[in-house]
Amino acid sequence: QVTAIGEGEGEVSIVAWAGYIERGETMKEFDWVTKFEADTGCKVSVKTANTSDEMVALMNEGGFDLVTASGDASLRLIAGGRVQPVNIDLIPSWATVDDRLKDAPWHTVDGVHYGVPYMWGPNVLMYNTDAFKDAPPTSWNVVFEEMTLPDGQSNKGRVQAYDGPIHIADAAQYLMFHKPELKITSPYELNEEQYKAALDLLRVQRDLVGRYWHDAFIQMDDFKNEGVVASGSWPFQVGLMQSEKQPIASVIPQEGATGWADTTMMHVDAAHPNCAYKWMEHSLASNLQSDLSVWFGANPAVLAACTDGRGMQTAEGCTANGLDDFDKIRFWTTPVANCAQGEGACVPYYRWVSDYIGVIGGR
Amino acid sequence: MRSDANPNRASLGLKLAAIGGLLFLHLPILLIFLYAFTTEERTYAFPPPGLTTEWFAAAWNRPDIWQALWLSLKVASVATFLAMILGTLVSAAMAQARFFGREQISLLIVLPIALPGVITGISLRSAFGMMDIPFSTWTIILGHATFCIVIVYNNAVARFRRLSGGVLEASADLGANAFQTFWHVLLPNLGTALLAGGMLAFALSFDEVIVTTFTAGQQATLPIWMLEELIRPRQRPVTNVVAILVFLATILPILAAYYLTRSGSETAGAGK
Amino acid sequence: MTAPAILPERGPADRLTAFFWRRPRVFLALLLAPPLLWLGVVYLGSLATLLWQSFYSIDEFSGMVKEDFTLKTYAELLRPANFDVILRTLLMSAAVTLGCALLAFPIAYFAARFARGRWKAVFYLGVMLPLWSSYLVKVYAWKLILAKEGIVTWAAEATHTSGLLNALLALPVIGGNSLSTSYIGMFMVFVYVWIPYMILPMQAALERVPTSMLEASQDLGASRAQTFRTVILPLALPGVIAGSIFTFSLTMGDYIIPQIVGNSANFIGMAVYQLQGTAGNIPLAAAFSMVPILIMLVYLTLAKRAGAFDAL
Amino acid sequence: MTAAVEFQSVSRHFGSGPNAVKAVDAVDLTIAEGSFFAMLGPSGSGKTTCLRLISGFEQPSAGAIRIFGQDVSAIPPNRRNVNTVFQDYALFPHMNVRDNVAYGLMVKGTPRALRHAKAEEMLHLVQLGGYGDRKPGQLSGGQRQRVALARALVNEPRVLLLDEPLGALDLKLREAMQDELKSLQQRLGITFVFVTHDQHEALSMADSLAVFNQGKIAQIGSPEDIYAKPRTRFVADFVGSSNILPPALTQALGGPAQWASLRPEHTRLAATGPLTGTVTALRYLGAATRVVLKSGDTEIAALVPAGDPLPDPGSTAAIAFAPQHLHLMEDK
Amino acid sequence: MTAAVEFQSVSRHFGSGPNAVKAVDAVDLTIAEGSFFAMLGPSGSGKTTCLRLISGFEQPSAGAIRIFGQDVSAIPPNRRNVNTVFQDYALFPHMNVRDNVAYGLMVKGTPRALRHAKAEEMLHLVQLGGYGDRKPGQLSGGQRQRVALARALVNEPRVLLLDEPLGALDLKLREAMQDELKSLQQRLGITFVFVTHDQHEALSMADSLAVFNQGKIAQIGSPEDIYAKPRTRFVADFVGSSNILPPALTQALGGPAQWASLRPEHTRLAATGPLTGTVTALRYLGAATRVVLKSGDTEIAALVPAGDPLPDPGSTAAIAFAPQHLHLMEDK
Ligand SMILES: Nc1ncnc2c1ncn2[C@@H]1O[C@H](COP(=O)(O)OP(=O)(O)OP(=O)(O)O)[C@@H](O)[C@H]1O
Ligand SMILES: Nc1ncnc2c1ncn2[C@@H]1O[C@H](COP(=O)(O)OP(=O)(O)OP(=O)(O)O)[C@@H](O)[C@H]1O
Ligand SMILES: [Mg+2]
Ligand SMILES: [Mg+2]
Repeated sequence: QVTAIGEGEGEVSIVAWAGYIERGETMKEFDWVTKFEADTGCKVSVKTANTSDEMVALMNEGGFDLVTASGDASLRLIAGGRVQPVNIDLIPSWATVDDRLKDAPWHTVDGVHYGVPYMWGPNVLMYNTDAFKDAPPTSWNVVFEEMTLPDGQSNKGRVQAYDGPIHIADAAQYLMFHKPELKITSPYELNEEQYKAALDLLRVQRDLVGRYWHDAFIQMDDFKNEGVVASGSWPFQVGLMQSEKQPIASVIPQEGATGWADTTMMHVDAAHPNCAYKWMEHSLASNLQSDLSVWFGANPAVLAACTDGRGMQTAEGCTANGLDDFDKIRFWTTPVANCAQGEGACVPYYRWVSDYIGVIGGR
Repeated sequence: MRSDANPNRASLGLKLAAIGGLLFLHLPILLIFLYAFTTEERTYAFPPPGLTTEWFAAAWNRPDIWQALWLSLKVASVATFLAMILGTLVSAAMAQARFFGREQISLLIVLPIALPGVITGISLRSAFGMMDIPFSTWTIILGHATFCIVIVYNNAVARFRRLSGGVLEASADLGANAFQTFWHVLLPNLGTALLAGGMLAFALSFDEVIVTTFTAGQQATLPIWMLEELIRPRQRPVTNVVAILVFLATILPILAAYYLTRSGSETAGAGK
Repeated sequence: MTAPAILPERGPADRLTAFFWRRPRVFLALLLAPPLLWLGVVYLGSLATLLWQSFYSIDEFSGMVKEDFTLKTYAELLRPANFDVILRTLLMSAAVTLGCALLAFPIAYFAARFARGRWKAVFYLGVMLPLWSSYLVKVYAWKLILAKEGIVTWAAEATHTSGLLNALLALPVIGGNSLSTSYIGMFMVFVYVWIPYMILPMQAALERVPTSMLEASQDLGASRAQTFRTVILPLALPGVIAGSIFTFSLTMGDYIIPQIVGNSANFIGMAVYQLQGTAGNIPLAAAFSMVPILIMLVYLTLAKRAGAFDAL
Repeated sequence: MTAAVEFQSVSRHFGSGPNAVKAVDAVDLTIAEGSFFAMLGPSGSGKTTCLRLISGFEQPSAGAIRIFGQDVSAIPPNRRNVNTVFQDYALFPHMNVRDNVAYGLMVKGTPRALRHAKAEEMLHLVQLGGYGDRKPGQLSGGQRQRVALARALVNEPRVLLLDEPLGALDLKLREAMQDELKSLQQRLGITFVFVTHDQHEALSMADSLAVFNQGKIAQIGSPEDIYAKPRTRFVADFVGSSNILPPALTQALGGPAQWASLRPEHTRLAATGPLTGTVTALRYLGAATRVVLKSGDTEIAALVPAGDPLPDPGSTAAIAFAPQHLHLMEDK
Repeated sequence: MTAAVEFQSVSRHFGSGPNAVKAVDAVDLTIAEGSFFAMLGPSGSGKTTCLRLISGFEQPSAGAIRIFGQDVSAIPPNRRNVNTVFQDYALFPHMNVRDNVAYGLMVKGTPRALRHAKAEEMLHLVQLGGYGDRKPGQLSGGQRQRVALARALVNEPRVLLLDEPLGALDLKLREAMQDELKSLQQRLGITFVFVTHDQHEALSMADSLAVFNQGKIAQIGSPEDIYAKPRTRFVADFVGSSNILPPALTQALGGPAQWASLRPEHTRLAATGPLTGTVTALRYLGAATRVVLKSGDTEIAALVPAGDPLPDPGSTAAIAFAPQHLHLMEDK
């Protein structure tokens, strides 16, 4: 654990989700890198990852300083010893972090912090307003069950699903609402029976899905060119498509939503620890947090960002992004065998991985 | 005349199939050209809403393109150079004599192109990993040179075969030592085949993406840049502009390779 | 004055020449050493490390590689989902190879037998240019062509053949929502990008069939079709096999096309790429890699026996 | 009796305009049924083109070709009952010898057992019984040549075309095959049309012989006629090695002022005679020695049979000959 | 006078064990300086291998080779002052004719002007003055052959090796080149070692001749010797076309019970004689007609000079000859 921050090493490399670290290249207004580089002399290089698994793989491989890990990756990183404890005393802005996040279990193990929160948000249901006309969807059933959409055509071939095993949790959450007899308590803690039901649901979904999405930009292409009209998605795509004047909107349906809460974590062998600490501090600046939450359509880790007017975000914007729905969102966590249902009662993540590949392969 | 009567005339069906096949090969390329001029920057709507040449200027002003281009040029040049040396040596040996293990060696040479690129890539990467070799320009070159050897080899060995031991023996017979024979007879005769092989190897390395993704680490060669760019577009038509420029730049070497090997039996460019 | 019967030795170059003349094997060894070191050490060495890694396994929770020898990873390879991947890839590779062969034959045949002078150059360039123009950009161009709102749909509407297209897409298994999300579309893109690799060796093999052989066949009473079947085809076979090495292997290992076109079902190349990159499961990736290696080794041995190497 | 092959002022020109090659130029030709017909001529004189016109691989630019009286302008090669033994044999490398020979029967739909039986029979005829299972690559040149022959003959063609079939064989083998071909032709009674540029071959094998020069027939007739009575300087020079005498010399030797030919074997060496010269070269030919005399600009060769005394190089000798051997020719 | 080339029981075996090919098998050979030495033999008899042993491209498996008295086992080809005219000429395709010819001088470091002058001189010698700027591809076969000759001769070699240099030429050109080569050799006085499988060529050109068979020398001597007095059946059969008489027949004809040869040109046709048979074949050869008589299992050929009366096929005739022409041989 670092005890003091020294001179910057001149660079810092970060593994991040698409759209997380912007330097004005996609849109000029959204730039929270250039000034940091000028101020600290730390040149930022970003490696975009598309799934949590990829993030873990990249961190296992090494060569990076920081990662914006979601809850389903962070504990794996900690367990694997890929990330190091963060000395929050060296991060003055820690105090401004949303209290709901400060000790969140996905980055705090035995009271030790393994990172600073970055952003959180729901996995929304994105849909095409032309296809749904006056009847916006209210349930995830549009992506799970075959039906005729308001434009008179079937949803078959016109919906997408996330190309990551964590999508099983979305199915579980859907079942939690529609099949209470399964007694699912958490979509990340499924016993064999519950797990099987979720997979069955996903097999039904397989017939509806033309292609799964794992890249935000390819998903946007598919909405534009492939006639896709509904899919689980991130606020990021919704915002970007709307800014392009596409007929796109999103909702959090009645079943609720899974979501992600991301943490900036530091590699155990980070080559540029000083710059990394400088970035972690910078990442909590309220103007960055504010712009980021506008840009990505999610919620800042620093509450002041919604209100202090230093960035683009407003209190209404935060509310619209679901700032108050924190408790309703079931954040991505890594499924483990030892769960609330008992030792070894739940299906662990590695089975999620192979079974989901099977489902996509039509098995 | 009955169609059977003249065996030197192609039947209409064959002609149509051949020309149709060629068109099939070129349709997507026309599309690439078209979309270099579209005014729509984020999607490829068809037909394009309007045409513009602004993307050429935009491409010119993108430093990341220049970096990627420079890296690609560097990698392709060095890999081609290495492959030419190694390929020539092995073709000289293979043309010269029958020896024990000759068959195995010929198998070994084609292996890098006969095995899928993903295999070459992942095995190189795991070897780098095991030996703690950090990614660098050299790791990319290492991969590229490996599969370029066979391209040079294919060209050179065909020429060696055509060169029949004859002229080399004639040179020695007339009093030349091995070095004089190499310089005055072998090199001039092998030259065009090597050049052709080299150019094809260069073009191959320049467009390689499968192996490169495994051996490049965080470096971006031009194809890797394109991959990033195609998936996460900022200015999509710029990618097409780059593709066109590369395309135009490769026509010349390909034409040259064609004319250099025309008289020979080399299948210029077979093998990737 | 007559010249001496034996000329004097002039300097080290002559001495070295004499040395190698007396020991041709040493010279051969010198020629072979650098390329063999390269291919043998760098390439085979890497393949060996890969093989080695396939006997490791991965810790399911942390994703860290456990460096203990085990056959667990191979057992995993044979799980139904993974087995599907292998089977799917092989079927696709075989289909693509067949498609390439069928489509390439008229082109290669015409170029080899009938194209002369300018047309010969046109055909050569016509095959080479697509081959050397950026693979990625071509694939993306195809995505546009095949997309639901892409050119094929547009053209089908313009020519009132949408019904045909929909019928095609309605086919079970290989059909789909649009060409770009179906096996048919993926097949088309694969055929497109690899077909030059089939045309070139095929054309070379066809060019080597002497005209007199065809005339002999006709002279003996064979019709065009009979000549084609009994003479041209068997003689061009090594070229077809050589080409099929490429199309089969390239399809088997590609991971970019199945990612961009098709219905997200996994292929070997994609699985290797994702296992290695996304999932960090190098042992399984290595085990997966052994499948194409084994298949290609068998394929190459058979091809060599059929004389296809001379046609490469 | 109809002619086996008949050319009526047949031409075959390649290209057009001033660069056109007149490969075959207004040729009239009649090949009698059952004869062994040879075409002799230097390289590029149109022999192969003539054969290809008969087999149908070339179409005449002008004129008509009849095979057994029938005009064949609309008949493709595969429907002419004419078979060819190609110069490079053109055996199918992927088939064994038996299948090669049976090929013509196979494409006609003859059942396997029957065609194999016939092929074996043919192979016996060309003394290759038992070689049926070999691939052509495993045969020597002469054996391949015989397979090509068997392959053509199995179809029972009315006319067999042979394009320099012995060109690639070495001398001994060549002589053996000449005998074999000749006797085969006599036995089968098929019309053979044989192309060669070797005059010995043409003379010794043919019943009838056409000498080609630049797309035209320079002379046509029996070998004896052509050898003994060449009509033109070209024929005299090309067929056998003749002394060609310019008009002045002919006159000096007692003939009219016309070109004439005098065969070396018709001359004797004598102490004196109408033509005296210096001995410049002696060449031993085994059965005889060729002696060259030089007198002014003229060189004259005489043949001295083995055993007769030879003059010394540099000495002076004269040539004598019987007047009937001085053969007068057209100035061409 | 030392011999130009001397082989002392030289062998060259390829491969080893039972499959070894004895390309050259314990050959003893002496080639006199300044002579025109020919090697004659069927394909695969080891002629080329012998030449390559002299030029240094092969090394003997056993035995010693001396060139002008000096053992050359340690001398690589480039230091042997021996030049070769290759069968396929092996001209350098990328150099023009002049540079081809000047190559040997260039690698010796002769200045450009001098070597070009010498090359031009050599080109004149072979009657190719003015062709210096052409590329080999622009020459005809005979011209290439002469360039190859000039290229070898410009180095003033002590021995010139020629491996079937005329094999690829057609008959007329071949005869012309034979004359040219022979006179060139006489003019320059260089030792020529000439490989051929054409007995006419060997007989007419050589001063001395070795007949090869299966890696061994079957006979060595002057052409006259070899033609008139073949030592073995193989030589009699290979050189010229002789009648080979089995011991019984020789005895019947008045000789001892030994194999014998009888040249067709030494026989006459007669009404009666020691050997009578049926005329089975007549072959017109121009200068003479070859008549084959069959008597029991034996076939005997006789040569009837042009002009003499010919028997009818099927009729009976006898052969007469002078007893001294019945040449006895070893049983090989
Ligand atoms: N397809 C063709 N196109 C153009 N010219 C041709 C063609 N075929 C033959 N010729 C020309 O026609 C002439 C006669 O050729 P042909 O092959 O009949 O000669 P040939 O007598 O068979 O000679 P050779 O003894 O060399 O085989 C030559 O000048 C040749 O170049
Ligand atoms: N490098 C070699 N390896 C193995 N065998 C060889 C080699 N060179 C020659 N031979 C064999 O040695 C024998 C003699 O060959 P050589 O070339 O000397 O014959 P040749 O008399 O020149 O015949 P030709 O008239 O056909 O040229 C042949 O059986 C040949 O196959
Ligand atoms: Mg011809
Ligand atoms: Mg030889």
